Amino acid sequence: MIDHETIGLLLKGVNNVTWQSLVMLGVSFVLMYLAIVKDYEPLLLLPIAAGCMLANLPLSPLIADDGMLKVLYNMGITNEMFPLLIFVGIGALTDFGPLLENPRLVLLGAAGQFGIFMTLILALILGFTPNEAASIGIIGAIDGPTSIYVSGILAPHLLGPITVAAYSYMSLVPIILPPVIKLMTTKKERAIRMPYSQRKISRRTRILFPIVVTVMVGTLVPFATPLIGMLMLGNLMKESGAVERLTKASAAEIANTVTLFLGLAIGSTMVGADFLKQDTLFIMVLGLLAFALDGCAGVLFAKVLNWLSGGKVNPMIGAAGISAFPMAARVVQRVAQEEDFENFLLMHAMGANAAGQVASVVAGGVLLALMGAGG
Amino acid sequence: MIDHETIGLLLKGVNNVTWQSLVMLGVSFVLMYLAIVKDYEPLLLLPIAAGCMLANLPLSPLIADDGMLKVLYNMGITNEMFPLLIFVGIGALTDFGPLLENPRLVLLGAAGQFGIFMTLILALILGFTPNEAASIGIIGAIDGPTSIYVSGILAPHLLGPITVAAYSYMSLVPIILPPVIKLMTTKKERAIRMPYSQRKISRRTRILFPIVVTVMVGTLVPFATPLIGMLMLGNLMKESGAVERLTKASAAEIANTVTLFLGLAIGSTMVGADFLKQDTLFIMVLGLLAFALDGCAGVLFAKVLNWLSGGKVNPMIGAAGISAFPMAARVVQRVAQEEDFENFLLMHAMGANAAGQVASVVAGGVLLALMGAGG
Amino acid sequence: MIDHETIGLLLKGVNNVTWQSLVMLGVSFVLMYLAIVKDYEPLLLLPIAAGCMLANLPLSPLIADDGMLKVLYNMGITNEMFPLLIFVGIGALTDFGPLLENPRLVLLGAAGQFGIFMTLILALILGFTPNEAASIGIIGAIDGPTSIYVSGILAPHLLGPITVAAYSYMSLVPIILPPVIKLMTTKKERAIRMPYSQRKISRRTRILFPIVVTVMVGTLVPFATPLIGMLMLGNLMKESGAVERLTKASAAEIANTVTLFLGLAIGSTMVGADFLKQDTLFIMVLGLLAFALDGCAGVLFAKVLNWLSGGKVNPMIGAAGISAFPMAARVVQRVAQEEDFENFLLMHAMGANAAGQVASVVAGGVLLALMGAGG
Amino acid sequence: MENLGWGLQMTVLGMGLVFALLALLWGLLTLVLALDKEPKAPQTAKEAIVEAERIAASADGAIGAQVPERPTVNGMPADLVAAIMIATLKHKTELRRQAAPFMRSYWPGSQLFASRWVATGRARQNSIWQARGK
Amino acid sequence: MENLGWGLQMTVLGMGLVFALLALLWGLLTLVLALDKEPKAPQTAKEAIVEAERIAASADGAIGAQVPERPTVNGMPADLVAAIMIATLKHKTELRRQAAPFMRSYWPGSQLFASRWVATGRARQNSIWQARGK
Amino acid sequence: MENLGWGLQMTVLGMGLVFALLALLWGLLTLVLALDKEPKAPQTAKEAIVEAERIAASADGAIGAQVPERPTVNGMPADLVAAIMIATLKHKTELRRQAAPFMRSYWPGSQLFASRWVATGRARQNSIWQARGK
Ligand code: NA
Ligand code: NA
Ligand code: NA
Repeated sequence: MIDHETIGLLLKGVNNVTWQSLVMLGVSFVLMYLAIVKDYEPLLLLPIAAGCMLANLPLSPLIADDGMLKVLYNMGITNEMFPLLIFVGIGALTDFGPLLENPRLVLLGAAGQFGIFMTLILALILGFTPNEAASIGIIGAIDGPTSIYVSGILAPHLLGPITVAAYSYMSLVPIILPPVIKLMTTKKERAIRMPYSQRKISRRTRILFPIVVTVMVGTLVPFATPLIGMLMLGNLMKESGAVERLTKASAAEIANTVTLFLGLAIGSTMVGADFLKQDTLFIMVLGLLAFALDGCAGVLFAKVLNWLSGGKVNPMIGAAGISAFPMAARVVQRVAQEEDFENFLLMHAMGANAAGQVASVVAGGVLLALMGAGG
Repeated sequence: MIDHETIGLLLKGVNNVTWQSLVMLGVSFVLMYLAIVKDYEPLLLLPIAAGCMLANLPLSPLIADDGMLKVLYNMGITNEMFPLLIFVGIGALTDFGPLLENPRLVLLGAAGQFGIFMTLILALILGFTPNEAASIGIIGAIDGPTSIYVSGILAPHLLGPITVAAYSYMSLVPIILPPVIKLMTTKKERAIRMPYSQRKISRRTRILFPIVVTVMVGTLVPFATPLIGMLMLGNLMKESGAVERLTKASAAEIANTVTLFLGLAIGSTMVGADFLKQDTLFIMVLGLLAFALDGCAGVLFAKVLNWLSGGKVNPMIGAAGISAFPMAARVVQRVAQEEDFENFLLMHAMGANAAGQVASVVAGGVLLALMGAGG
Repeated sequence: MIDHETIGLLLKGVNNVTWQSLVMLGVSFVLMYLAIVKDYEPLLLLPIAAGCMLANLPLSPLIADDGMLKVLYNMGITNEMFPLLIFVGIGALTDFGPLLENPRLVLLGAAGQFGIFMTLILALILGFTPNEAASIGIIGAIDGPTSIYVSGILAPHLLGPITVAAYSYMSLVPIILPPVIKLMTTKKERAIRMPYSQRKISRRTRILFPIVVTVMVGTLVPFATPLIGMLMLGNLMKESGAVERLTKASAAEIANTVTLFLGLAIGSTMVGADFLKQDTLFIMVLGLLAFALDGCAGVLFAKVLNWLSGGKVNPMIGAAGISAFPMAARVVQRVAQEEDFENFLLMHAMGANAAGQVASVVAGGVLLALMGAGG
Repeated sequence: MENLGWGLQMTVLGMGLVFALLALLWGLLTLVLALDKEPKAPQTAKEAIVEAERIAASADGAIGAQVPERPTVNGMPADLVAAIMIATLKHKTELRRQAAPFMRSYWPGSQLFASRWVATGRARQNSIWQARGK
Repeated sequence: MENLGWGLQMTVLGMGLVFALLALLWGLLTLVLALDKEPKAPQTAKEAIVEAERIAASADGAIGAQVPERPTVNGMPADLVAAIMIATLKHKTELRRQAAPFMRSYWPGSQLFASRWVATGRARQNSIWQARGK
Repeated sequence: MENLGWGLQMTVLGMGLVFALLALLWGLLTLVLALDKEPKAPQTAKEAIVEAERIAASADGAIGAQVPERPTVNGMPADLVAAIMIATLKHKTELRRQAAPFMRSYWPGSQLFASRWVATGRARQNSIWQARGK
């Protein structure tokens, strides 16, 4: 017989609506708005928003054990497989030629990671634990998979806000970077033109590059092996030209499937109580700061190079060292042209940008090493 | 040394052939015939048939623990991930415009679920347990993923026959529905023409629809959250137009892969002893009945609407409320035109049909709630 | 505070470099060279090489528990799912028409498996355990998935070298086979022309073929069920023409993804200590031998058929019985044409070749049965 | 037979809930649509059917959307079929022209977009075995 | 060396079984084929080789089907290659024309259908690095 | 506030390591490049920007590579945009011509190759809802 208890079950859903869950639904709507209307990396933010919405519906079976979102989380977040697979696809579409044509630009990538550590300190001051502080700092890598990978190891409970911050700010590059650049450079500096010297990069070099980078970084910073290894695996497949089918699969089918699953899984971690803390706000603010600091440091270091090279380096390309490939480089090019239509820095900026990509991963590994994660 | 025992091993296969396994092989051949020659949803029935064949070969290692078919079963059936992923793909290809142009049609979808409960009662009378009865009734949702999801929770041991019934009958829509329609309607009613009024549906509305449905249904019937959530996730991705890559992936790569795995896994549950019961026959018969009852209820309810609207609603479109989108709508259109070439009901039928799609999911959730599944 | 210990952590990587790991890195580079420059089945060897490199970097987190490569290994190697999925894709692209046009060629496939057992004996003499010997012998199946499947069950610790051997030698068919053929045949024999009689194979027959083969082999050699079942599943989907989407998915998306994962996972098993043994060398040599012996046995048996048929069979097509479809057949055709431009054996060779494909699987199952694996 | 009683309760309660929920949905949709205040433009039969066919055709690509068995085509007056076909095709090429990126995103000739009527026919006359089968 | 004896038994038993099984398969196939009672139509060399090449070419798309190393092409009398190529291509375009949906289902230019000889060549002359490599 | 001290150490040590590692990488790359001894050919502005745009465009296909918001296009002098576009397109069709197999391997019109500027625009004007949306 259907008793009152059963009837009770029917209202269970409504009875379990909490103000937190309502707020979180609101958050998910905001994310959807940013993704769909504002075009903030919809590929990531829309699945994250959906996952957040579905996880915050009352008694959502999707986050119960064996619930689909939980399953996805265990499939690829716990073991970090999803961000790594996405990295394979990124490597398969990244051409490191501009960096190889001008290897000294590598150092600009290093400078572009400064924000990571500044932010870490600020986070400590705000009272975050060292592990949390490091995870927040990694937003300064301005690189999605690296942020997910590192915070997934050091502070999984912050995975949601950190991923959201990382990808939102990446999509804000065109808005955040120009003012930073202008603040840090004089009109005269921005007008500096750089010579274009194309050097043919042999196929051998292009194939050796991912191998050399993997072995060197992997040996010196074992914690960076998964990140650098997968990024370079994709690049090796691409440059080898011998496994077109796999290269395509990693950049298309695999990347798309994993992105959808990754987004849903991360969104499902953003559940009321945990998420609605002052901390989340701090993370957002600190992330933004990390970003700006990256840019400043990059530009400043480029100024040093410019001084050393006797005025041959346009300091703006330093701002491309923050990674966010190839957006950052494009933005630098645009700023340059706003003042001098005939100033073409794109190729140089791309070099610094590719360096930033590598440097971000290295920085991630160094951070993990210093935290003695799993050490 | 190779002893008699080893020799014995060689005959082990033949020795383990049972009459049940032979009958089941026969069953798998019938399913292959239906899939390949009769074209009964081959995408599902062919993999199911193959899984059934492979599982019923003597000592099949494929269904031993760690056997591939077992692995697939645990990968996506136990946790219900496969049917849910298929739903994402369906949502990504379903245009709810016809329903939005004419929202009152929503009620026709409700009527189309009547068969679920009638069948449940009949199953009880035939001596099935409440859980089994509910699982059999859900065939009346005439919606594959919903049937798999619900019976997978309430009566996994009936998954095989129920899935087969659900998909076979879906492919019989063009054969079963017309007589039902004609039985329930007068020539005069079938001749009723409905006005075409197209109203532009704004993008905003199209994007709000999946969100509103998810939140409302998910809050009131938490058990329906996974089904409605995934169906609407696909639709949200489609209508947002912001994540074309993911929309395509869900409708193509992911859907294809999952369908193959799902079919094989479900087929592998159809093993001799369990399957060869009178119950299986009952299930087939009851499923067919559920189907017919859905149609009748839909038409009857449409008659009510017609009466209320003063003869402006053609009762036939009620038959499209059973879901099986967009087949049912097409069939209604055809029946209409057999009597009046110039009677175009397709758009209205599609509206009722889309409503049926949503209603089926809601009904599934309500059923789970009433059964207090996991409650 | 950062203490000396932390500093120590930073050097941990370098300190853990061993001569074995260095040698293994060398091995991975050699494999990359073979894959990229020499074009030895890059689809498999490149991922294997990458997996090997990444697994042998000091303290590689990728092979720690929950490390990505470990995860991939458990996802599809432990349970043998990956090789089986690849087989579905192979079946989906294999046209058994040439065999059906000339069914007696089936026996040539049997002869082509002789090397498996000869090698097994040699391996025993060299002191390998029966299980290892059988796994080494299976290289003689000259069929990747079969080798992976069988050795994965009998001697997982040899998976790396055996897979590498299997695929490398498959890519050496055009180099190894011609001399073998010439050694075993007289100019006169090689000049034998065979009549072309095309017989239309009805769709029914094409669809019955995979079913008949699966049921027969599966019943008599249960251990072969997974291999033959998946190969024939792919072929059934192809010939049915009813599930184009799934056929394509198995041959493209699924095959590509699985190949990448499979290669990485297998490569990750090639870790220093285990791999650097005399045994590995033996395996390479024995594999090559198995290959040659297959060819010889095939040709010899074809001579018998030729004698029985009164000179109507060109002994060379026997060499195509080793499987490695369709390469072996192409090579036979080339050898034939080097001596007589107008001698077209390709169709016949393809028949023998397809037979070899089936025979390899059967032999694999027989081997497992005789080893009483899981029996 | 207390099970039966339970079953009846299920039916009443279940159908009641389903209707209630969908009625509520109806209300919400009306609300959402109110925001649009789009005028209801009248539409010709052809327009409506072509539009509807386009929607149905794309839904045919979903897993489990069934192929209408052949008779359906002949079951309909040829001239009408023709009429619709032409309209549909005109409409499609139109779409295809401006919407290349989207259209091509499926296997060309796949049934993910093309009307099942067209596509099924094509599939039949093209599948390999046909070319050589009996 | 009792292992050796065991090995010999394995060989005898193993090869025996393999032959027995395939002989049985031969029988079954003959049976199945008997149902067809298709006439054996004679066929010209060109037809046979083109048909065979078509089958081989599509199988080249399988994982593990190896690329014939370049020499093979030159290793063969050019005129013959040419002859076959032309025939093959004629045959292919023919197929392609009527079978668009199927053919295009692979990456255009992919080696899933095109003969490896053609495709490998193409791949080489097109791969990006070539365009800029040394 | 001993955490702070730790943080400072982290910064010094961390940035130090990052710089050290990348400096080392710089050295290694210079070594590898030495093997090439390719001459540094001078290049015109247009060549450089077109080449760079090609690289950037293909990287746009990566997950997480962001769409530059519309203004950027207008933010740049139209004539320059035009100039670059033309050059880029010329360059692309050129590539596309010889490199069909590779290029087509993405959804035609997908943003995996086409410049985001082009593609985004296209996407907007083509997406279905646009055709009927308000
Ligand atoms: Na960075
Ligand atoms: Na329904
Ligand atoms: Na073989």
